[in-house]
Amino acid sequence: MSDEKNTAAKLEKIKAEILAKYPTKVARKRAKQILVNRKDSTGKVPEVGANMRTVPGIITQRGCSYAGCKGVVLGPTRDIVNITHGPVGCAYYSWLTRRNQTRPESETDENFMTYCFTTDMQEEHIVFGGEKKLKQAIQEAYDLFHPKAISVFATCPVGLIGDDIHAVTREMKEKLGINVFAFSCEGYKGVSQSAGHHIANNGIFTHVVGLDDTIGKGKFRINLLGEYNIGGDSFEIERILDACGITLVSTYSGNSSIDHFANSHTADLNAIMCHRSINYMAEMMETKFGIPWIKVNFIGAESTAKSLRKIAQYFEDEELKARVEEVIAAEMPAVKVSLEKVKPRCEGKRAMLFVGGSRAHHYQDLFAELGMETLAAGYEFGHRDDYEGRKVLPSIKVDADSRNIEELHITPDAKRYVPRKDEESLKKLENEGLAFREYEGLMPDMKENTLVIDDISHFETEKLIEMFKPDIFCAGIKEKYAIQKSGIPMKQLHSYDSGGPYAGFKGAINFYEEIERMVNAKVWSYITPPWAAEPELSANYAWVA
Amino acid sequence: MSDEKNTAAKLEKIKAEILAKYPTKVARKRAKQILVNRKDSTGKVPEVGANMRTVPGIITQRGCSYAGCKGVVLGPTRDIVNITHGPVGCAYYSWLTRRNQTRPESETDENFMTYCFTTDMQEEHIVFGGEKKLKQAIQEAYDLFHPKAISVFATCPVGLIGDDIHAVTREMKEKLGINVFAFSCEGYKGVSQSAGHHIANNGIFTHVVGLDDTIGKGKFRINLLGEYNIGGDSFEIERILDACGITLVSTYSGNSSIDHFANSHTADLNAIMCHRSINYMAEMMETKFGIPWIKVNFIGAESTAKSLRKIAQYFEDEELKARVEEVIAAEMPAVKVSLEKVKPRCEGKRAMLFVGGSRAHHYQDLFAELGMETLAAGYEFGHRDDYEGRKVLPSIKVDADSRNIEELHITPDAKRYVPRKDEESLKKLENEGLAFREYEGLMPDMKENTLVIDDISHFETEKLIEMFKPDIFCAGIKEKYAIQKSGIPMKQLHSYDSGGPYAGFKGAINFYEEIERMVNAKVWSYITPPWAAEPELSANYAWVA
Amino acid sequence: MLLRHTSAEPVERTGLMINPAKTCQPIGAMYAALGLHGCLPHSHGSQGCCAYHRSALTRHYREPVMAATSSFTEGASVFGGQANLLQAIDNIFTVYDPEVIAVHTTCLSETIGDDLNQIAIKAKDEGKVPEGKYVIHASTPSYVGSHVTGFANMVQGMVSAFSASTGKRNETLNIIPGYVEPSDMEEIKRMASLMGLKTIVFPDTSNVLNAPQTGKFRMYPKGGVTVAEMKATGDSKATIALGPLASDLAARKLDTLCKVPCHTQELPIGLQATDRFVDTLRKVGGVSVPESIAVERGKLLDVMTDMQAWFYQKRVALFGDPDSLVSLVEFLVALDMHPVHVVTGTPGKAFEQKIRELTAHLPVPVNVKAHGDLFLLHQWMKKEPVDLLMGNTYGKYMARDEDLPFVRFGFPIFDRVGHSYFPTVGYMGGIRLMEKILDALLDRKDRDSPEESFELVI
Amino acid sequence: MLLRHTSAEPVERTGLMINPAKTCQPIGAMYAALGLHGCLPHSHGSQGCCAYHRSALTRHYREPVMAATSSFTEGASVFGGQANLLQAIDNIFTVYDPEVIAVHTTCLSETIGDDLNQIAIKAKDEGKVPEGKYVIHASTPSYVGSHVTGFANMVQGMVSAFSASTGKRNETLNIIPGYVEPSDMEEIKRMASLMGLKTIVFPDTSNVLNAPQTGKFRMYPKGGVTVAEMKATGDSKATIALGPLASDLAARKLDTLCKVPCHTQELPIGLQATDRFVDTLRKVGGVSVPESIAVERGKLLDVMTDMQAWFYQKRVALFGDPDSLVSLVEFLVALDMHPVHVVTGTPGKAFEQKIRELTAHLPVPVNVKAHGDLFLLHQWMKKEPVDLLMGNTYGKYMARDEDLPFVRFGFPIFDRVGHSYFPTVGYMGGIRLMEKILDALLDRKDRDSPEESFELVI
Repeated sequence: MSDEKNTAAKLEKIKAEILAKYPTKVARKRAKQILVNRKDSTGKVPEVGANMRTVPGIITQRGCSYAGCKGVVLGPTRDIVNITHGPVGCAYYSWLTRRNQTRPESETDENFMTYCFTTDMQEEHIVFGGEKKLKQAIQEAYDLFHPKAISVFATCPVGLIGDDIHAVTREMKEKLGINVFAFSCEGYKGVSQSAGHHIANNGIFTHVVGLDDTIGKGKFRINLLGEYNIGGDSFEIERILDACGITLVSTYSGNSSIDHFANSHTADLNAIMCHRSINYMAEMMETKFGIPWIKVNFIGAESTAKSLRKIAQYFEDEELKARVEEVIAAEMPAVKVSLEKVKPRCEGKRAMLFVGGSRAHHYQDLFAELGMETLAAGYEFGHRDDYEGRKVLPSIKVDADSRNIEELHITPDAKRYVPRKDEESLKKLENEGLAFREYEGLMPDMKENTLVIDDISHFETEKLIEMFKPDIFCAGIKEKYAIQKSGIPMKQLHSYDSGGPYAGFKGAINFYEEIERMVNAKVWSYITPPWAAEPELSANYAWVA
Repeated sequence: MSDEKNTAAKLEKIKAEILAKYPTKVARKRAKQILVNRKDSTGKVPEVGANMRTVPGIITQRGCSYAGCKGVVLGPTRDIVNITHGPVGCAYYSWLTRRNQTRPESETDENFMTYCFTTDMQEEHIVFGGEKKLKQAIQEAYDLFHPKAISVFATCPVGLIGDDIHAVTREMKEKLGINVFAFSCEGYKGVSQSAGHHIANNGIFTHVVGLDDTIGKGKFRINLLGEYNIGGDSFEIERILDACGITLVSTYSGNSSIDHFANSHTADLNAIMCHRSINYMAEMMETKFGIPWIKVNFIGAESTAKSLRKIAQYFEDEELKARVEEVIAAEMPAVKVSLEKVKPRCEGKRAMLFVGGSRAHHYQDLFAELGMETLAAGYEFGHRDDYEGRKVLPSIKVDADSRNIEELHITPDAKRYVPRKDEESLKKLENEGLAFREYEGLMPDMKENTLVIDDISHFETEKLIEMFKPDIFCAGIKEKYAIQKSGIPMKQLHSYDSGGPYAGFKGAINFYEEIERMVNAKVWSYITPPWAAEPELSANYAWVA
Repeated sequence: MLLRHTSAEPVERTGLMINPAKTCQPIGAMYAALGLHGCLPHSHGSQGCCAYHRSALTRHYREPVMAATSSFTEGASVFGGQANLLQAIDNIFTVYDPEVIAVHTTCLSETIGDDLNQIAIKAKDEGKVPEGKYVIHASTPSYVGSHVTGFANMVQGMVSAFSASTGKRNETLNIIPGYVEPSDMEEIKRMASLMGLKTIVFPDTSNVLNAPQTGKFRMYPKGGVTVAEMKATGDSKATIALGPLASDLAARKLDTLCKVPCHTQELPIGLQATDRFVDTLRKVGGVSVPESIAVERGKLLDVMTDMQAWFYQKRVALFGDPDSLVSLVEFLVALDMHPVHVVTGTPGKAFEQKIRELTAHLPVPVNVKAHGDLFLLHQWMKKEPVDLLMGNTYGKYMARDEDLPFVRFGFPIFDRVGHSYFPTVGYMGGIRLMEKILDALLDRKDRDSPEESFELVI
Repeated sequence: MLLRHTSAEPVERTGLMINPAKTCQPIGAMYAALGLHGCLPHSHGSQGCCAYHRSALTRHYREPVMAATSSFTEGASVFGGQANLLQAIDNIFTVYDPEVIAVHTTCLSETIGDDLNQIAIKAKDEGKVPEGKYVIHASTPSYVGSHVTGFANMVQGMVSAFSASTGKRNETLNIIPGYVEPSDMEEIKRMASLMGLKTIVFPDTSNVLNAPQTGKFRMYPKGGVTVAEMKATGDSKATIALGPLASDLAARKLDTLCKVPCHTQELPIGLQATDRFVDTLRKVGGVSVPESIAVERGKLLDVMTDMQAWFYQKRVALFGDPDSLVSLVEFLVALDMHPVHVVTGTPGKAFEQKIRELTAHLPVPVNVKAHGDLFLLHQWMKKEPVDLLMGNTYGKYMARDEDLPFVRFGFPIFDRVGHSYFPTVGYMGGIRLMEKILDALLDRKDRDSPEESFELVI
């Protein structure tokens, strides 16, 4: 206990030390975003300042709304021609730089993910408007590829010069007779990628979801939300669900087709991986179509087993439950074998995770399975509910930046609203421990007396490394080499570097072995040259053969 | 006329200038080997000092007897395991360094040409003898590969330490029941590769030729002698002979199998390409089996046509003659087209050829077809008959070195001697211009007032380049870069660099284009730096932007 | 196929760019600013720009790329970014303590019309810029030119901010190396020093973006041209600007401001362009070409003459930046290769003109396009196939679909190492280029030769 | 298949060597002699030896390789080669005017028992050796050791002939670079000079076997250690011998003759061996390691740390010469690679011992053989497959049959360029090695990845 106090005190001291470096106003703000994770007497974790503006000049991990909308959510869908309306850069940087994998059903099936489409706005378009150019671009895309859908993404200047991209897409939709729609995801919207996720959710829900009412095959039909198939994660999850006899109607949006989205409202359950980027979709589908959603996590072998059991529990089908147990029983031995080999070489080592909107939480399970301790963690673009749990939603004040992001007002669909479970069966399941519309968040789940930092800055990253010398640090590409230059191995949890899959059972094994390699890599032991011990030699050094 | 005198005088002056550099004894010797090519009143070319010892210390192009035997003649045969008995070097250097191509009939057919086999003699074998090691090696080769034949090649020390390789191979032949035979081709035998050719001819004739009396298919059955399939020459010649309906019983030894040799005595004509390396074989086959031989040359389109007509003429078959004319008519247009493109860019340029034992002669035809002039030429290991023609054979004195090379005494085969033509039909053909047992040599065929140099030295090569600045120089790999460092493009005529085929019609076109590339290559124009004109600048060089 | 929707029939496009061969100005400005010692680049716009540029540069160099942003929100976009920038400047100097903040604009701040100069002055007046520290800036609208233009603008910004003439000319030469790799900038310095010349090379990203692993992170690596050196450029004897598009602007500015005569020429890639560079060095520096340089030149020529057969008439498709493509095409032509399809994403008809001149005498038709894209290049390649493709990592998709040997050249290279350590400029760089080309062509020969013509000696 | 008769089952062989991984002494002696300025190597034996050695060296370096021969005939073989050698010496000095003739023996003259020393003295006595010119010699029997042994013997011959002590020690260090490329010798000189040390490097084939194309042929290129320098080696402070097999002999001879203390260590290939080289330089030279060297070291480490995932546990088959293999294996192990099959053709159990030590802690079994051959290596590879093959050009046949990535390393390299211009020793050489390995492994990944996992960023 007193020991804990000490840790707590030590952490508070470190926090103070960090804040001391900032100008007062900044320090005040960051104070709300740097927390020692400790439950109060009532079991509540402290309130975190999340989804707040980034402080100009304080080097951040964050990207923009466009990145969240086009890059994260829409990027992984192979059969939409995604046209970025703006100067060339935004399209260029979001071209194949995320490792979303996709597997078209055939050699001839559409796949535009290897392509980059942009209107490449020039000065005259900024001055005289870019709508004509956009129309022309859409027409050319249609003439060249005859895709089933074309979508348009606004970059910063578009809003300012007043191009009405929605009018343009409406007109072209009319003209071409295919689905054409637009996203007003200008980079300055909101405070991070998060705004873009929301905008993407709104757009897909409005323009795609529900277009195809065909009820597909399968007894247990679900959507997987917030899984983007980085390094093949979705493939591994698909493999496992198949084995369990669970039908995947759609994935948002790993290895996805727009056709899956159009049909996704026919599923009977929404299982959410990345709560931050996709919970809007789950909410709206439940309201409009009556599909319940639960939070799952396929990162970590135990977590995967747990998530499968949750799904089975939802369907209340004994056969399914049995099948799920068989699959888990079949998969776990390999996991155990790997752990036995790897765990002894990782146990007790210390990790830090600062990334994304849910990975910083999910990956703690994998490190825990390795016997590794998470010293500090935080999100790049999470909200309070991602930290503290959805129970705090009512108490979140919506600031100006978030208010600018449209909230769709959804009502039950006249014809198609079908509650998949009536209220009491939901209640019953909840009493049996299956939580609906719930995500408990990172902090309650994380050990006490650890550091939680939202939107960590480069300066804070440096301090943490200097003060804790962790054995491994997880973040993104921008942070990678600054950390490694300090002699600390760094694992990317956006792109997985070139690794993966890390989801599911096989993914867990991949991750174990990857971390084992990194924390034990010989290379780090060579950094100090042999002569560092006695660098200076007098010129008359007496040398004998 | 006076003009010719001048050239002649100039060349004599150059010769004198070269000789002046040598010690007297050397000068006297080289004087016999450096000649101005001029017919005397009787139309005789001067006598050349060929096949003489190389002067120690005078940097030569020449190799050794082993190279001529194992490297040149036996190397291209794919289905013999050729074991070099000696220290590792000789086997190593003759491993895949010549571009003899071979095409086994099937994926499973034997091909040992990619392998290098050696007894790798160590000191103890030099001291105590290497026969046991050799036996063991043959046994291991047999156990590993079960080849149809194994041959052994002696390197320098073998003779000296008195290993009886022939006894060993006889014994192993007994023991293994396959054909095993040896060549005493120690490097010091003779004065050049030439000795090795002779030894190889003897060995194959003694141990292989005549082992298979089966008469194969085909109306017009010939052997092609002295063609080694460098860069695929044989393939092109085979293509043409096929088209003409002429059957190739064997090639010595391009793309060859020992089975072809065993059966080669059933052919009705021997056509010789490289007179130097293989004429022994033709002679012996004629004496023993009654097969006449003629000299052919498939280097050059015209020469190829001429050679085909000779063969047709020999068989005295109108159909064949017609077929040959058709083939020539079909092939020549492409040659013409290429020449029209290439010749204007080569015409009048000057070449020098110092290589081998017949290429220095044959390739003059190709240069002639390009309108290029041969200023000087000579052989690396030719004999007087290769220069002056076989008519001088009786007058060649056999010196000690040559006398050491065994001359087999062949008599007609009791059962299998069948003269393919009786004397008068041979006479008749000769009167019609088909020369048997004849090779007119390089000099009579070469323009007058050109230089002929046997066994040219590096010093002489440098002088020629300095004094003539030819547009292209042909020799071997050892000469290549010394010549190119002087800014003169150099074409290898042993390995063709990486080019070829150059034989036949398609080969001629390849050669035209290759030479066009070389004599017109842009690279040579960049050697002098732009500042060479005014290399020195005063420090106060007044420079204006 | 990876690019399964690409047909062989080019059609005129005026609205849609597909698979760009360029990116936007700010990243070039950021790269240039990193070549100034102790400088923190700052992106004045939405934070996404900065995140994207840092990511791209990091992937290419596998090095820390530090930069800050004004993190525009919707408010800032409406009311202008002055407040954000002022706050950023204050925070940066307080927290990250650089010697210089190099601010570049974005399409957003340009569209809004923020006046960087005025904001910088205001920051100074408000005491947000500590004594002896600097805020410099460049206007780099994303909708004009390309990343190369942004580089040029920031280098000009460095000159405008620092270059000063004391009236006393010295013998030093300024060299603006152009938009090249750190290894190339190092090589340019090495060659000049072999010539015995004192130089100031700016910007200089060597030892910044190819910095050593020492176990200690440095926010500001040891490399980069110093502020003191930048100031001194005004007293130099002359400026040699390598790569017209990337370097001419700054060189002329230096001429205007400090009367330093400038000489602009192609990037020293390949034999002839390097010859011109060396010749200029000796003329401007008033020195003779030393044996050491002559030897390197001779080595390059030696490989050219030895291996000419393998280059001869090979058809090459190329894409990249104008400055490097112009020199590269000249080199390939000298090797008797046939650069038949040449695309740059950067606008500018001068490029097409220049390539046409360099390839005028080739016996084959040559396609060239400025402000083109890889979709067009790929269509050309399908219509008129080539033996080799050269360009940045994005070319690998075309190379795999068309089963072509591929040599990585230019920016970005996301999937291989070496470019930041081994130069392609200068004579030795020319040898490296030839080695890369030969490896690609000969590996293919070795792969495709039938067994009978699989060669030991090539 | 190119090597269709190679089965996967190794069998003990005592008589037959198949596909050697070594060649004979004289070629190494010839190579070493070319590293002496103004020297004409001379092969005392049949002319075929000289022709073969010149051809092999020429194919590897694509440079003129000048050497003479005693052109033994049958007579000479019976009566001894003295007459031939005397005549050769006379002719060579008259016609080719070298400063030095470096004579090496062959299996032939060794078997005959010619006494080179006595013949050389006789030549001098008979006035066949002009004033100020030299005939030096080495005994290099082809049936002992390998080409590396021949190199060692000739370098020792250089010392015996020239090294002399005036009694006055100076601060110069002798460095014997070992059997490495001209580019490597150049790099060793560069590193020593960065350390601020005065050195004599011998032999030195740089600028001899990677000489410039100048349009003028030089029988004796500008490079090479001079006779004057060789004489001076006797007064040097110490000798650093790189590569025990190639350099130790000469170093010890120099110690014996002139009391110059010697220090023998591995070739500076890879991180650790280069560290030891630098550490020795600083200790022996009494200097500190300069920043410039530290930076190069840091760059090497940077690539090691950045790319470690790609090296990790890759199985490698290697063949080559003992000195270079020992350092290379140590480096690969440091990269977390698994060198599982290692063959040298050169006899000597010490090699096997050394490799076993270096790989002792690897989690996989390691096959190693001295005096082995490529047939055995290939059989090992078929039995226990690898991810990568490294060795000289002869490896390409195995690489194609087994469809393996292949990195050319060692002598001879007959089918690519680069080795004579870009070093693999030193820290920068280590980066080049890693680049080559990564190119080979990543090209393979790009070739074999299914489309969904074909990666832009690696």
